[in-house]
Amino acid sequence: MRSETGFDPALYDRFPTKGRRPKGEEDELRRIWCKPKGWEYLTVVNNNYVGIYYLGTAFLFFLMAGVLALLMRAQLAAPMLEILPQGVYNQVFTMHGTVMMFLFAVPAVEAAGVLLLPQMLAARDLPFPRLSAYAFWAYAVGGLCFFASIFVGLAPDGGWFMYPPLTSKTYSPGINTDFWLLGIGFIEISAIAGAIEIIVGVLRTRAPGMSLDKMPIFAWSMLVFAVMIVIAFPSIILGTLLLEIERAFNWPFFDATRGGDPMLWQHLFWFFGHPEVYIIFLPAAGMMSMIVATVAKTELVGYRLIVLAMLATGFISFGVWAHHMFTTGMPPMTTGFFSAASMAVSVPAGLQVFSWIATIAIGKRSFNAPGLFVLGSIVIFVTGGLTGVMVAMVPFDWQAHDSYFIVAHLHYVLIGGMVFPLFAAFYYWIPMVSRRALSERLAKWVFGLMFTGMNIAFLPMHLAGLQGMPRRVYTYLPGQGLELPNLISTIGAFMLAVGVSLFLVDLARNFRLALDEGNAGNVYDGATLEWLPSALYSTRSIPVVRSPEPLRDDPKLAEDVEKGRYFLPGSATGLRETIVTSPLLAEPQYLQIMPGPSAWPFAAAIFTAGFFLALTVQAYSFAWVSAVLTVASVLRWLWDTDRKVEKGEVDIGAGIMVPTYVTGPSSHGWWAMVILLVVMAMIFIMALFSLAFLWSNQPSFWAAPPLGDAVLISLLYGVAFAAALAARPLLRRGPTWPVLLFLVSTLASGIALWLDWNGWNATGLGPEASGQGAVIYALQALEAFALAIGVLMAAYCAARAGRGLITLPRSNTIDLTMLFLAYCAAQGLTGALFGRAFGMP
Amino acid sequence: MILRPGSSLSVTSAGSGWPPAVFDPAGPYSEPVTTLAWALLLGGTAVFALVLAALGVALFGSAALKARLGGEKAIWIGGFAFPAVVLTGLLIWGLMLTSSLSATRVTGAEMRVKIIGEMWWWRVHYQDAEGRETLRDANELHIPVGKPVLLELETADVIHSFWVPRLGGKMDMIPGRTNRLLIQADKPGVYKGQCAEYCGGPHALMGFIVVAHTAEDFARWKASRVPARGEQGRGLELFLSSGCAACHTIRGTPATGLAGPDLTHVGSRQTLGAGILPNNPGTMAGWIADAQAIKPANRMPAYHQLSAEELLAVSEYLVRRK
Amino acid sequence: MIWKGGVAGSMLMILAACDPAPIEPPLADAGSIARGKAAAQRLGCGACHELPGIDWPKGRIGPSLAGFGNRALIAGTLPNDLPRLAAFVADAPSLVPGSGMPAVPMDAGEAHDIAAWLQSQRD
Amino acid sequence: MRSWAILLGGLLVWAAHFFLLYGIGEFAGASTAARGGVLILSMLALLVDFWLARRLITLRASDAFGRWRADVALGGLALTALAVLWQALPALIG
Repeated sequence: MRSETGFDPALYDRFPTKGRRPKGEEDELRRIWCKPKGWEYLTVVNNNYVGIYYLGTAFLFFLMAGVLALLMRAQLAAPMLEILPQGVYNQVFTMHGTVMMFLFAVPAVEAAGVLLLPQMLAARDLPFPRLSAYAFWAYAVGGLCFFASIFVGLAPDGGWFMYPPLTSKTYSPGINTDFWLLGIGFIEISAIAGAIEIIVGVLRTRAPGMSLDKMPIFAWSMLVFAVMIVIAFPSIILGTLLLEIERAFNWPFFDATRGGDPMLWQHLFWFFGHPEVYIIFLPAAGMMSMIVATVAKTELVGYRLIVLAMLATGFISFGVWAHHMFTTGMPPMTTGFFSAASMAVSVPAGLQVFSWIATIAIGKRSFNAPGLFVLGSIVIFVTGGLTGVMVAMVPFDWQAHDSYFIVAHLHYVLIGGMVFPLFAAFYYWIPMVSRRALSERLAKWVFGLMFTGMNIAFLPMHLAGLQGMPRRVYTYLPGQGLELPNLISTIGAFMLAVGVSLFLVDLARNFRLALDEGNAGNVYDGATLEWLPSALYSTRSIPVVRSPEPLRDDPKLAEDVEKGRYFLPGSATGLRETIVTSPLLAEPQYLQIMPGPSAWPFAAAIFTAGFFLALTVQAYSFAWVSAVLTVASVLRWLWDTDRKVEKGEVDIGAGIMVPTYVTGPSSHGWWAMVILLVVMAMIFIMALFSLAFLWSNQPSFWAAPPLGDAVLISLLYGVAFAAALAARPLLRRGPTWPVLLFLVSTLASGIALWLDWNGWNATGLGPEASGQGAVIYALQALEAFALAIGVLMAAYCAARAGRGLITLPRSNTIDLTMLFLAYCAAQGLTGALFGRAFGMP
Repeated sequence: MILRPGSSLSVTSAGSGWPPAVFDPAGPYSEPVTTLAWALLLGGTAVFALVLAALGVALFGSAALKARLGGEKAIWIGGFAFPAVVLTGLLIWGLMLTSSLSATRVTGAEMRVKIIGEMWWWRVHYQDAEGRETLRDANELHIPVGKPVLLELETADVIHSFWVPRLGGKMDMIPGRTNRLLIQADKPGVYKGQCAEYCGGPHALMGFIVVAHTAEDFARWKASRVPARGEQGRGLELFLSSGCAACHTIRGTPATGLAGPDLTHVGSRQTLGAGILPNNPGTMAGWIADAQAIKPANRMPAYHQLSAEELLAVSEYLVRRK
Repeated sequence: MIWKGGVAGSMLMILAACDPAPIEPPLADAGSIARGKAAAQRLGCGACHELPGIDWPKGRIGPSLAGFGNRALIAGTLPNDLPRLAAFVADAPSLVPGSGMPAVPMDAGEAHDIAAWLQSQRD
Repeated sequence: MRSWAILLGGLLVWAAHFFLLYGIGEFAGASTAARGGVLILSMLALLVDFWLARRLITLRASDAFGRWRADVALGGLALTALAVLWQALPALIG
């Protein structure tokens, strides 16, 4: 048996422990992880609560966007109706797509992760509970404000894909578009916060022994999901940022008459937009894999193939973005690359479908509620997948693109690939959080109506598209044979809606929240850890995992866990805590002390939402006040963290001792910071791509870059980089040293940035002059923003040093600031050199 | 030749939606795609049936069949080997077709037309072999049958997409770019098209027609494209004095506005409002008086200030612009 | 199909002309009414009028024609009978000088069908 | 890191290959030289895939996790070799 960290796996044999546990242990756990009361429901950070809030809010958005869909279907029931006037329809279809994608689909699966992952991994909570709370509140408040724009006629109307120049100031002068750009940009930040949480959670807080090959498939899918968010979302964040800057300050990123290019937006949008589909699909597929095995009362066939499929999807889905652009006049060879990748990405989907079929084949046939939705999902998703292969064929796509054929295709993929699995998941996991399970009898009706309604609604759309009906039309002319397919679609849509309404009735009748104890429990006989008896502190003790389906393989496990015969049967420090394990083999490394409930994440979220909302409605003074309050709230929330506890080493069970404070690359904070830096780097890389893209597509607008200052700028950034890195070892000599070095680093970076700016300024190229100018100054603005945060972090370190709150000889606060400032210097240097490299004589 | 409603080349003959346009190709740039579409549709249905059959076996099959399906070998065959073979073939077919249908291969013998998308109509500039403009029109493209037509697609404002499904695939019109598309009709007839890229407002009502003539008819049509000379009369006077000329051109008259469609031959067009209304004195009057009621948010204002007599005079004048 | 409609309409007119004492039925035959509706749609009468049973266009420049069969007068001046309505539909200015409704090219059969359809519109 | 490199080997090769190809298409066009570049890159990618596969098979891991990792990696290599092959086709046709 190998070891990853030096931990001796033989120590696992000490569990389950013998003998009785001391009496007060369980009561202490219950006291530490107590239930919120009254106002505390707003400040709660426990994943059970945040997960339920999150999922509930996402489902609310599903219902609201569904109502929008019904309005559209009513309008299209017959030609030239006026149920929704043109302007309103354009807002409604934009909101339907936007809300379904950004406010329902991604948050729903992220919410499922927050709710389920700690239970599945037998962690007490996710590693950054306050971050989860922040991400949720920012999303909920921001999302609801965004949605409300439709009630006052200010909703965006440029389509969920927001192509400029239609969305430029010239053609969309109102603030509708700003609602989209700022609202969605903001919600993406929340999604990224959640993704960081999930990556660190899955890789570092698994139960001991749960090596990657024993991890529940859902955790695998959430890992790939979160990594994909980290890679894909920066692209749209940059896109929305650039478009908003173009609208507000007239920097011509996407204006072809001034050396910008509207195609740049399409690349930025779809580099996010297509992986987005898989981002939504993978977690749902993960749920399917879990459910299908339980329902069939067997093990999952092809576990490793499914893991492979998920990893492959995660990669290849980044090579298909331009298949949304086959009709933009790209040369045949380039479309060929994307066509090939689009075919390749269907292979792993096929592997998963056949794994599910194989699992059903070796298992017992069962048509209970989750089982029905699983089967329905397979049928619908396969249909969508096959039409997906059709549109991956470039010549066919020339016909199908932007027609109702695509509307049909994408709804088959998303409803089959995400909505049906989610409903299966509702039926499957609700007993975990509700006193009663949902009704099996009603479920048959819900499923029947949803499945038939879905097919009646979307099957005819294939035909309508092939008849020549384009997408995003508020109406159509009579006499083109479109009346019948559209009428049928409308009838189907309402059937689907009746099915969903019936589900709501079921929820109202049977769903009774029971997060702590007294839930309906393991009604479907699931074999993964979330079905261990649990309370708000998760499981009583944290089991050693010896197989992918521990509950099936060790029938005594539940009892042993409940009796406290495994890791951490009580609280070792009297605080909220969980075991941090190694990423591959999940060997215990240290005990993480977790923060408890706090009002500050909530406050920070409210102020962040206020900031973005105020920017949208152009209430600038209010916006700046909100920004300052946001920063203050975040700093206040951090102030309590990163403290050493009294006991340096504690017994986490059976005499196994681990430290309570760890710094450096194995600490969870370090991991989170590195992921954050990857996000920032991706934003920056997409900006660099923008420059290269404009250089290649708009050469006639190119100006010669300044060159003389490159050496000095490089030198200064080098100094900044080195100074930041030196801070960590020099902390040994006292906290003044790193603070001083941080000052040097920020100063050097600041001067370098100023020189960079000055150099470009001296060439006479302004940000409004051309696409080149706009991107050059945008690169500098990104660097300035990063540096401003760096300065804030350095000041925070100084403040903590002043209060004697820097732990010695190593401190996470210092480590993380070091990483950030070193990154700032590297980013600044890259930007300065890259900008100068294009258009050199 | 005069196109009257009811004649075989009228817009009403442009299809009732059945057979679906994509399955009713009318030229060499759509025909192979239809073949591909049939293959994909039938092949896709067959694969769907196979998967359903596998699912059926998994649920209800005999123990022996189930066992064969329930292992990693079956997953590899169904999920990897089978798609690898089928998709390789498809990919090669698709790539060959892409290359042969793309406007990257141009012989120089094509008829050339520049079409510029506008919110929410189309400029049509006919060109000679050297690319010089020979004639301006709007919302209607006349072509001879049997001859490939090279379209140069541009936009004046936002992104539009040109799509006449029976003649070829679609191609976007993107600011700062000129995209090229080949179409061809092999039978005389009227082929409907529509903007396929969402362009705001009444995107749904941005239609277009292609009229394909026999060679002789096309020559006759071309010869009839002569601007009026020395026109006078109340209709023209009103056209000029009511402000129409600020946006519209009628060649041979002082009306030289550029914002809206060229109206030199508006009377000969089959449709009004970009492919959405039949063209006759009644619809012409209705369009002039209140285009907003017909195509909301389009750029043509309602002319409520015209008296009944004035309205008739202007619309009659325009209807006569054959 | 369009021609057929026209021919059938013309036949009807001829038949009516041959009969010295035509008994005007309260409603024309259903075929004529249906053809009339189709013709009105094809000719785009909706560009100016709201037409019963036709969704689009709904022009506002002319009066709504819903319930036209109940009206006593055409354009407030002529008695609303079938021949006169047919003549008005095809060539309004010659019957009611000063009308803003232009003469619309159509054959006699179409005019008759449209008139028949309009007269069948009763509330 | 080593574990991840093994697990994701084929996929990383695919990613490098794909983005280089896209770069060629976007910035160098479809000239004969560009097509040649695509083919050479594809050969290289396949060679690397092959080399990785051989290493995995010869250095058969001893423990359960190592075997699992090698199995997933081999699957990834098979999948991405196919994808790389497909990716090379547009340089030959089209």
